[in-house]
Amino acid sequence: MSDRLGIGIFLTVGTLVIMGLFLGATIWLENSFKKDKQKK
Amino acid sequence: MNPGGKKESPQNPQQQQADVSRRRFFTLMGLGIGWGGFAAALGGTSVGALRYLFPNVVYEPPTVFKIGKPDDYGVGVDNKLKKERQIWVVRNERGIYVLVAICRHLGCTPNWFDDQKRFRCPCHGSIYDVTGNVVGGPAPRTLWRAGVSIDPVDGQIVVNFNQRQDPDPKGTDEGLMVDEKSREVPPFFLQV
Amino acid sequence: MNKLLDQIRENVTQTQVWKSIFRHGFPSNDANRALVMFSNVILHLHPVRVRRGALKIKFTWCLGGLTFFFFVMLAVTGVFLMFYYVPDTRRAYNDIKDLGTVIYFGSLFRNLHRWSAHAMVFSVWMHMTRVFLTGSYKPPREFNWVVGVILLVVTLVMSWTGYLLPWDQLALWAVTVGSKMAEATPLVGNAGPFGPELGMGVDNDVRFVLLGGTVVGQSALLRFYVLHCLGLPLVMALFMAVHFWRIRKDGFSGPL
Amino acid sequence: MAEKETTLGTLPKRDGNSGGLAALIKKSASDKMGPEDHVLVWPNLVYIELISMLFATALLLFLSLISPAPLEELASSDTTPNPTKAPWYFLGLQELLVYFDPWLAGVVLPSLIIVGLVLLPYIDPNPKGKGYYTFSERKFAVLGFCFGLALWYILIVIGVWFRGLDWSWYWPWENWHHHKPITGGLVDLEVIIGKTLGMSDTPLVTLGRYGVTIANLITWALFLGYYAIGFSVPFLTMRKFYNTLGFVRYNLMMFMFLSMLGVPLKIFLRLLANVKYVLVTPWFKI
Repeated sequence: MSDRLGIGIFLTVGTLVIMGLFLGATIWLENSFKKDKQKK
Repeated sequence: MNPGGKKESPQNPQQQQADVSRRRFFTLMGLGIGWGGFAAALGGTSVGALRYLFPNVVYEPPTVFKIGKPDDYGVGVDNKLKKERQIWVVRNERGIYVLVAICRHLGCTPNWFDDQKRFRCPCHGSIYDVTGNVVGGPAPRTLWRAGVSIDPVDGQIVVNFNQRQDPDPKGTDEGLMVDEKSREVPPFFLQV
Repeated sequence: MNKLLDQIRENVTQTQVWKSIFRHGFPSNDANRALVMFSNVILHLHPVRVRRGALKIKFTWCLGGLTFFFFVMLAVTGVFLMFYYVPDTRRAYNDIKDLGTVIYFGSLFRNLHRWSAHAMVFSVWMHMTRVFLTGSYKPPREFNWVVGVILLVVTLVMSWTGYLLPWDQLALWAVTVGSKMAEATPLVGNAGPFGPELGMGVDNDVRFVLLGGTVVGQSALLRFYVLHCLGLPLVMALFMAVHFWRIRKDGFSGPL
Repeated sequence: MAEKETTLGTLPKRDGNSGGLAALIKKSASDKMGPEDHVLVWPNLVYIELISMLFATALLLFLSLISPAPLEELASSDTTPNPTKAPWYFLGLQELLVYFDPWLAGVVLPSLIIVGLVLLPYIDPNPKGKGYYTFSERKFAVLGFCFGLALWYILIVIGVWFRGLDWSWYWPWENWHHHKPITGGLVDLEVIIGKTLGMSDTPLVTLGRYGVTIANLITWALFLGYYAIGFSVPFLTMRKFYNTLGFVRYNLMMFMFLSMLGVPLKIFLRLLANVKYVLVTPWFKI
């Protein structure tokens, strides 16, 4: 049973981490372009 | 606009309506024939091309072969022919049957683990027992049994690799099971 | 010394031959810089001018361009490999082994080919992700996104067919598993739902035409070789042309 | 357009009419923009591309040096290497094969992904967010896409680094050379339901090979119920969301979205409840 649980946890955490990476990049880029617009 | 140079006679609306619909009809007919012909030609050639890709003659190893005499095989699973013929020859108390060494999940070649009395597939972990029933992993059906018969002339076992027994398994707690009695019928079983 | 160099440059660039090739002077002024683009078939893939905002690396990360660069790298190294590789099950493996050992720069070309293949697949995904995140697929550019998806699929099939060619254990079994998936296609696959009901057997279903037989053998290797070296690259080139043309016509969706 | 005329004017007079063509054709996109915030592609964009190409070549050479292309032993059709792994970009699919039948994991799900991607621009009505990075204005779209992408990448990560002999799960610190013990057999959902509710498994009606039992009907209800609820809940509660999409777009999008969520749902059903098939018919199993 331990393997099954381990896979479940790994899957959930892994998906959230990768989603976080992509969302973080998008938000960071969104703000950095907003800053560029204000600066110009 | 009027190629004949003839002055356009003032026609009543119905007449004009008829002209327009007649012209429209012929245009559609023309388009239909034109594009219909093109589609037929295109369709014909692509069907031909597809048929071209189906070879009529295939140079592959023979599917009907002899594997020696019944008494060459002792009780249990014989791995001898797995490398050359991709089959296992299994003898139990009642006789001999031949399992095809192709996993029903995705076609890898499983391995026999004598200590665990199980066939285990290296591709996705499907597990079969000695009769071919699925006791673990994603395999959707039980192992195939190849057609077997005795050659009356020299008494050898003749295996027909492409003649396969594939009963509908029942989902149970232990896995996908087929009762052994229903499987041990000729031409897939030899009472020897 | 300076006069001498000018003299040489004069003698070279004013000749009829030079002028017939290069329709522009040295791109030191804007007119010539525009002309360089106008008069070059490859460079004119780009417009002559582009918005300053479009140049920001952190917008496109150059991913589309990189994907195309990997494709060109693959095409070049692929041709080099074709000089030594013969798609025959009896010698394919040795040809690859030769490439890796006895042929000068052979392993370089094979490695470059393999790594640019992996890089191309990865950069195609990243490019798709970037295009999605910047919403660059929104009207009027939907069709270009669809062409992009087709290119993604063809890239994956290209990589998959190329994977079989070395004919080692990894290749054979990866393709066996893959072709078994083809056999499991609904309706037209022998093992797929409603396949047998439609008369799909081992010798007339979609796997049979994919492999040219019931087993992954010589005909499968040849079919994959033809698809990998000729069929699919042509399809890709065609769709890339459409893709680049649409970008050229719809303009850059970059930050305004 | 006048400004463009002058630069064209300075070109050496060419006899071919291609020079004039640019003036005649409808303004192509790049001409529409005002001249002021423009830069010439040569040298600016072209230099950037050159540098990125050089960098990419360097990267490829570096990768080739540190890990040259492997060449295993000659292919032999009777011994299957253990484990057999597809190239890394297909390992997401191969990992799915553990949980789904080949027709689903190998054909239907990839086709749904491709069709979903193709439909994306046509089912995304949101005009905002065109041409710039934004999350705030496109929350649902970005979240949905990133979830699908994360699912794809995590399955690849598992397939590459966590799957060992017999495709069983191996933590990195475990001994990868010893076969894992046989885990318990998987059980179909209808068998679980049948056992827990103590129903007889004599089929109510048999259509050819298909003996329909009560438990089987319950699994059908659950499966179709999942989609029914998925379609109706957002329709009833978020009517504005539905109205912006319209009937066709809404249903297409919801079907894709629910199927995408169905994948992890079945995976967790398998991991936590040992379910082999959610729905069983003699022709196909999900």
